[in-house]
Amino acid sequence: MRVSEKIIEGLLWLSAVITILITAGIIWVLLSESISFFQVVSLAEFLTEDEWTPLFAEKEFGILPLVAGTLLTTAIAIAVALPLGLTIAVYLNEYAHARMKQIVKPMLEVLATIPTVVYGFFALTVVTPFLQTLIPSLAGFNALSAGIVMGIMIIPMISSLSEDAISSVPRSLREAAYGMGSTRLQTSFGVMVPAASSGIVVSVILAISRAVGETMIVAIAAGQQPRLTLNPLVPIETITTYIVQVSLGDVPQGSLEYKTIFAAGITLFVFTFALNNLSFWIKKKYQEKYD
Amino acid sequence: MSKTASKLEAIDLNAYYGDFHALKNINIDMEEKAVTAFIGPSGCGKSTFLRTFNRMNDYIEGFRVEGQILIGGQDIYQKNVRVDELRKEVGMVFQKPNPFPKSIYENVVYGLKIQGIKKKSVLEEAAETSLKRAALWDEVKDKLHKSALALSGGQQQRLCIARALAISPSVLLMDEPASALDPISTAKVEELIYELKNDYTIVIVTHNMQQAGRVSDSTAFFYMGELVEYAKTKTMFTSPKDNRTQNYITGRFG
Amino acid sequence: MSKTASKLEAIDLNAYYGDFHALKNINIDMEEKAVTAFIGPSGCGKSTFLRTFNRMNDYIEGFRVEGQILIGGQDIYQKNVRVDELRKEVGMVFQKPNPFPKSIYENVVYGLKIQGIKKKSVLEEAAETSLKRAALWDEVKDKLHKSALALSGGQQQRLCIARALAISPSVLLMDEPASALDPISTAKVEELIYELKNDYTIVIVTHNMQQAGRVSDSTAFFYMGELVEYAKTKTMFTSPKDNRTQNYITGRFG
Amino acid sequence: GNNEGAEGELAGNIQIDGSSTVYPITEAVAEEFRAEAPDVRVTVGVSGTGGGFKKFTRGDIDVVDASRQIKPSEDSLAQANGISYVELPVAYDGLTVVVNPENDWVKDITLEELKKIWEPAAQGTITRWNQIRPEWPDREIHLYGPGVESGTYDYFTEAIVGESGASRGDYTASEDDNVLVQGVSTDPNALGFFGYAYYEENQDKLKVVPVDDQNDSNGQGAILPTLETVKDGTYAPLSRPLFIYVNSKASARPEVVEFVNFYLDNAPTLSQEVGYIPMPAEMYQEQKQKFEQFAKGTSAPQAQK
Amino acid sequence: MTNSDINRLKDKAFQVFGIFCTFIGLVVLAVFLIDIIVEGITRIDWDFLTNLPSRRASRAGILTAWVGTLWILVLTTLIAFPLGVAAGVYLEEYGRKNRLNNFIEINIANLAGVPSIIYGLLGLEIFVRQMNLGGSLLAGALTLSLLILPIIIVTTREAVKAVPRSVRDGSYALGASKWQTIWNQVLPASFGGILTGIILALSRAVGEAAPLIVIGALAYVPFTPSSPFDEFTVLPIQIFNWTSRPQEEFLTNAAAAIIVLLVITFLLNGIAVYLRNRQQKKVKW
Ligand SMILES: Nc1ncnc2c1ncn2[C@@H]1O[C@H](COP(=O)(O)OP(=O)(O)OP(=O)(O)O)[C@@H](O)[C@H]1O
Ligand SMILES: Nc1ncnc2c1ncn2[C@@H]1O[C@H](COP(=O)(O)OP(=O)(O)OP(=O)(O)O)[C@@H](O)[C@H]1O
Ligand SMILES: [Mg+2]
Ligand SMILES: [Mg+2]
Ligand SMILES: O=P([O-])([O-])[O-]
Repeated sequence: MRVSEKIIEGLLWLSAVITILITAGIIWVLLSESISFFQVVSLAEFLTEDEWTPLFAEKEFGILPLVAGTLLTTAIAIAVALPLGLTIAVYLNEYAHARMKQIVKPMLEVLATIPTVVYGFFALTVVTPFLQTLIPSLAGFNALSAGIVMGIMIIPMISSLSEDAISSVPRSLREAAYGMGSTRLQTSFGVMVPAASSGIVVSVILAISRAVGETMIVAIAAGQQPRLTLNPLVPIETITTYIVQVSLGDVPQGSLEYKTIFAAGITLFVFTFALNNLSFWIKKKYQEKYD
Repeated sequence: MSKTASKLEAIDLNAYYGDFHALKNINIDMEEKAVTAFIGPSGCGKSTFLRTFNRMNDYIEGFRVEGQILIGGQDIYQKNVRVDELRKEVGMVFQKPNPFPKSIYENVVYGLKIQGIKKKSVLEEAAETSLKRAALWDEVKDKLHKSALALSGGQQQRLCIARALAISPSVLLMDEPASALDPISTAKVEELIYELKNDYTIVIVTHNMQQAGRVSDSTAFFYMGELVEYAKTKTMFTSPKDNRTQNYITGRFG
Repeated sequence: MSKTASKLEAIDLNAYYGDFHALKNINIDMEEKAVTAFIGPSGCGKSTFLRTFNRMNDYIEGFRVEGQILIGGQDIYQKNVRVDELRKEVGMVFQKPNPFPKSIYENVVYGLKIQGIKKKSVLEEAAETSLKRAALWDEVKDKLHKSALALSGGQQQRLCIARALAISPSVLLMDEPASALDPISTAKVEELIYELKNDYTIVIVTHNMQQAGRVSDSTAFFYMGELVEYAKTKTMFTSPKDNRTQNYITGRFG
Repeated sequence: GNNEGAEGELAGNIQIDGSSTVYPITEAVAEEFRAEAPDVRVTVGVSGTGGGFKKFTRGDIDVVDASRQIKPSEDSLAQANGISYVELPVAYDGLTVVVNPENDWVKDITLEELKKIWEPAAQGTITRWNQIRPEWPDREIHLYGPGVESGTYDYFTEAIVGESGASRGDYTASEDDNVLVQGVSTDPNALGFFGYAYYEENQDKLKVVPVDDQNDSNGQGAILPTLETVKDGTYAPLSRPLFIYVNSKASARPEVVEFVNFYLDNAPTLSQEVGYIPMPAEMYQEQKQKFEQFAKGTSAPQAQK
Repeated sequence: MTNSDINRLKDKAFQVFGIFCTFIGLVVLAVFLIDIIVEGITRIDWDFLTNLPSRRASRAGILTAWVGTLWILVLTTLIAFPLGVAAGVYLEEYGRKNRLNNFIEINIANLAGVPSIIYGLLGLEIFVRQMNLGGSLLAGALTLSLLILPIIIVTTREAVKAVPRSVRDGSYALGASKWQTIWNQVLPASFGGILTGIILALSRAVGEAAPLIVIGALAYVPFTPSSPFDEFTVLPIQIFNWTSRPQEEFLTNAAAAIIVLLVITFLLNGIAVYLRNRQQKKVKW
C-alpha cells in the first residue's frame, strides 16, 4: 500500500512537471527553429531593418513593421480599455449600489468570454463600415477598428481586476478620506486608486500582454501588409497575423518561410513573457501590505 | 456652523441597519470644549452613535436615522446640509491608525488640498502647526516626505490626529483611538487629548474604563442600543445610578 | 498493540514547530480505561500534546518530536510503526464537528471501508453498533443516507464520535469536543464520555474547568509548553500544589 | 486509399490542394461529385499554386490545382521523388486588375504603368497615385495581390515585370483571393489583381480596369477581360489557361479516375458557372483521352496496395 | 462658486461619466449580440445544421464544423482533465515549499499568459511534424489541451484549497492514508469547483481558432471526422473562413454560425456559473 501511495504521488508529480516540459517545449521549438533562421539572417538585420518581405524575391527581414503593427493595435486597444475599464472599476466600487455591482460585473465579464473570431467579424462588418462613414479615407482593413474592438474585449480584464484591487484597499482608508470631507471622486482618485495602484498596473500589463498576443481580431480586420507606420487608418500587419498568414498557405518544414514564423513567434513570446514577469514582479514587490 | 457653537446634541435619535434597531431613542446633550467618553459592551452602538455626528454612516446601505442630531443647534441630517462641509467641522480619528499610503506631509495637507488650497506656503505652515499640535513635529520634521507607513503605530495615530486638526474642525470624534497602541503611545495620545480639549469639543469611544476616567469630563454608558446613563465622569465612576452601569464598570460583563 | 494494553505514556517528550519549542520535557503516565483531562491557557500546548498520541502532527511541515510516546508500552514514533495501524487503535474527535460532506452512513463506515472491508452486512452492523454507542441511533436511524451536514452541531459531534468508534479503537483523543456545542448537546456528549470510559482510554482537552471536573478521573495542567501538575482531578481541584495551577483554576488568568 | 465500398460503390480519400484561382472550379466539381459518389471524401485546400506543387511533388496530395504550368524546378523535384503526373488544362482565366468602385480617376491602365507599380524597384518609392500618372490624384495607393505561392503572382510578374517572382513586397499579399476582394472593395485607395472569377462573383463591389498592352495587333487600346476577349486572346498578356495535375499513383485508384473524368465532363458548365471561360468542347475530349492513356499506363504495374 | 461647489460638481459629473462608461460596455455588448442575431438568426434551420460545406452560401451548412467542435471538446477533455487535476492536486496536497515547486508555480502562471498562437507553433512542431499527426483532430486536441492546462490547474488548486483542514484531519484520524484521504474526501468535496474550472477552460478552447489554423486545420473538409486521426474543421475556423469572403450571403452564414458558437460558449459558461452557485450554496463548512 505504501508502494502504491508512492506510485500515485509519482504520477501526480509527473503531471505537474509536464507544465515545465510545456514551457521547455515552447522555448525549445521557438529557439531551435529561429536559431537556424538567425544563421541566415543576422540579428542586427532582424531588429533594425525597416522592411519585412521574407516571402518575396527581394527578401527583407526587418521585424520592425510587424512590431509596429502589433504595438499600434495594442496602443489603440489600451487607449480604449484603460479609461473605460478604470472608470468602470471606480464607478462600481465607489458609486454604484452593491446590487448593481453584483449584476454589472459578471455582465461585463461576458465580454471576455466571447470567442475572438466573433470580435473579428464585428470589427470587419460593423465597426469598420461605421467608422468609414466618419472617416471616408479609412481603408477596409485598418488598425483602428481592430484596436477599438480589441479594447472592448479587454475592458473586463481591466475593470474586474482593478475593481478587485480597489475593493481590497482597507475600509479604514476610505473612511479616513470621507472623514476629512472628501467627495467620492476625491476619495477614489486621491486615495483608493493610488493605494490600489500596483493591482491596477498589474491589470493593465496583463491586458497589454493579452492585446499583443491577440490574433483573430487583427487577422480578420487589421490587414496583412507589413508597414512601418503609426497611421491607424491603413492596412498593417501584426506579428500574430503574419503567423496566421503563413500558416494558411503551405509551410514546408525547413524552408525559410517556416522559420520566419518561429522568428516572429519568439519575438512575440519575448514580449509577452517580459510583460507577464513584469506583472508578477510588481505584484510581489509592490503589493500593498495592509493588515 | 460657527466654531463657537459646537455643542453636540441628539434628540429622540433612533438608528437602524436595515431591520436591526441599533440605537434606541437616544437623548443627550454634550458640552462644548470638553471630553465626553462613550463606554459600553461591544456591539452596544457606541461607534454607530459616534458616526452619526459626521454622518459617516451615510454610505452604509440600509442605514437610516430618525430624530435629530444637532451641532451648534443645527440639525445635520437636514437635506440642505452638505456632508463635505460638515466633515470639515467635525474631524474623526479611527480605532486603527489609517494614514494614507503617501508621505507624512501629504497626509497632513490632504484635507486642505481637497478644499482646493494649493499655495505651498499655506500648506507648509498648516502642516507644521498641526503636527506640532499633535505633538509629532519633533519626531517627523526631518522626514516629512517619507512614507507615513514607515512610522510606528503610535506615531501613525498622532499623524491621523494631526491630519484631522489640519482642516481646523471644532469637533473631534475619536473611536477607540488608542486601542491598537502600546501603553507608551497610549499615554502620549491621552495627553494630547487632554490638551486638545481646550480648543475642541471631543467625543471619545473607549473600552478602557481607566482611560475614560483619565481623559473625560463626562461619560455616557450605552447598553444594547440604549443610553443607560450619562453623567460627570467622576460621579458615574463613583456612584453609578443604574445597575447595569455598575456591573459594567466593575467588570462583571463586557 | 493489544486492546488491553492501552496505557499512554510520554517520556522526556519535547516537540518543536520549526524553532518554536512547543512542548518541554513532558513526562506523564495515563491510566487505562479512565478519562484524563488536559487543561491550561490557550496556546500552552494541549492540542499539540494530544496529537502526538496519534501522530496527527506528522503532516505539519517543520514539526518534530524528541523523546518517547508509548502506547501499551510501544514507542509509536519508531520507524516500523505504521501510522494507519496506529490510528485504528487511537481514535480522535475534534473541536469543531467535522463530518465528511457525505451521508451519515458513509461517515460511520468510512474507516472500515478504507481498511478494505466491503461486505454490506458487516458495514451496516458496524454502523448500527457505533451509532448506538454514540447515542445517536434513535435520532438518525431513519435518515442514514441523508447528508451528515444536515444534522445539528451536537448530532454532528456525536456522529464524529460514532465514526471514531466504528473502527474499534482502544484509545479516544478528544480535543475540546464540546466547545462548539450548546449546553444541551454538551451534556449529551459528556454523558457519552462518561459511559465510554468503561471500554476506552480517553484523553480530553477542555477549557471548561467544570467539564474537566465532571468527566475526568485525572487532570493534567499545562502552562507554556510545560506539564505543571498532574493529579487525580478531585485532588487537583481542591488542593492544587502549584501556584500557577491554583491561579488558573480560580480564573485569575487564561 | 482503399476501395472498400460494397457492390462497386466508390470509396476513399482524394486530396487536392493548390491554386486559389482554380479552387472555385474544383470546389464546385467536388461538391457535385458528392452526389455521384457519396463515400469518396474529397478535400480541397487553398495554398496557392506554388504551395500546391510543393505538396504534390512530395507526394502528399493526389491532385494539384494550378493557375500556371509546372516549373522545371518543380518537375525535377517530382522526378527526384519518383512522381510522374499528367497535366490537364480545365479552363481559361483573364487575370483581372481592379480598383475600388469609388475610384473615379482610373479609366484604364497600361502594361508599363503596371510594371512601374509592381516591379521590385517600386518598393517604398511608388506610394502615391500621381507618381504613376501625373493627372491622377495625390493620394496614397494601397496594393492588394496574391501571395508568392500563387500561380497568379508568378504569371503576373512574368507577364508584367518580365521575371517570374520579381515584385515589390510592400503590399497586402494573401493566398486567399477573398481577402483581396475584401480589401479592394473597402479601400478607396486600393488597386489589386486576381483571377476573373473573383471579380465576376463580386462585380458590385469592384471596378475592373481595362488593360492596354500598346500592341494594336491584338486589339486596339485598353481591353476589358470578358468571355470573348479572353477566348480570342485579345486580352493579352493576362489571359491564361488553368490546370489540374494528377499524380500517377493516384490515377491507379478508381475513385480518382472517376473523379477526374467527372471533372473534365463538368468543367465546361461549372467553370462558366463560377466565372471562368470554358475551353472549346473538343479540347475537353482530348484531355479525357490523354488522361485515359495516362491512367492505363499507370494502373497496370501499380497494383492496389 | 466655492471650491466645494466645484468639487461637488466634479463628483456628480464623474458619476454621470461612470454610468456612461459602464453602460457603453453593456450597450456595445448588446448592439453586438443584436446585430449578429438580426443578421444570422433567419439563416439557422435544420438544413444549416446538417448540411456539408458548399460553394453556394445558401446551401452551405455547419455540420462538419460543429461535429469537429464536439470532437475537439471531447478529446481535449479526455487529455486535459486528468492531467490538469493531477497537477493541481500534486501542487496543493503534496508540493512542499521547495525550489522546484516554486518554479512550477511561477511557470504555470507564465504559461497562462502565453498567447494562444504560440501554442499553435508548439503544436505544429511537436504534434504535427515530430509526432507526424498532421492536421488531425488529435493534434488539435493536444494543442488545445496544453493551452487550457494552466486554467484547469489553477482552478483545481483553488477548489482543493477550499476543502477545510478539518475534513482531512477527520480522515487521517481514522487511519486513512494521504491518497485515500484525497480520493475519498478531498476530491469529492472539491469536485464542483474543479468541474466549474474545467467547463470554463473548455469554453475557452471552444472559441479558439488561431492555434488550430497554425497547426493546419483549414482544409475544406466536406465530411464529418470519424476518428481522432481525421482532418477536421471547427466552428471558429468556419466562421473565420466565411468572414473573409466578400459576399453578403457568406457573412450571413458567418453570423448564423456565430450564433451557434455563442450558444455553445454561453451554455458552457452558464453551466459553470450554475455549478459554482450551487456549490457555494450547498457547502457551508
Ligand atoms: N454595517 C452594519 N450593518 C449591520 N449591522 C451593523 C453594522 N455596523 C454595526 N452593526 C450592528 O450594530 C450594532 C452596534 O454596532 P457598533 O459598531 O456601533 O457597536 P460598538 O458599541 O461600537 O461595538 P465595539 O465596541 O465592538 O466597537 C451591533 O450589533 C452591530 O452588529
Ligand atoms: N502548525 C503550527 N505551526 C507553528 N506553531 C504552531 C502550530 N500549531 C500550534 N503552534 C503553536 O504551538 C503552541 C501550542 O499550540 P496548541 O495548539 O497546542 O495550544 P493549545 O493549548 O491547544 O491552545 P488552545 O487552547 O488555544 O487550543 C502555540 O503557541 C501555537 O502558536
Ligand atoms: Mg465600535
Ligand atoms: Mg488547542
Ligand atoms: O491561383 P493561385 O492561387 O495560385 O494564384
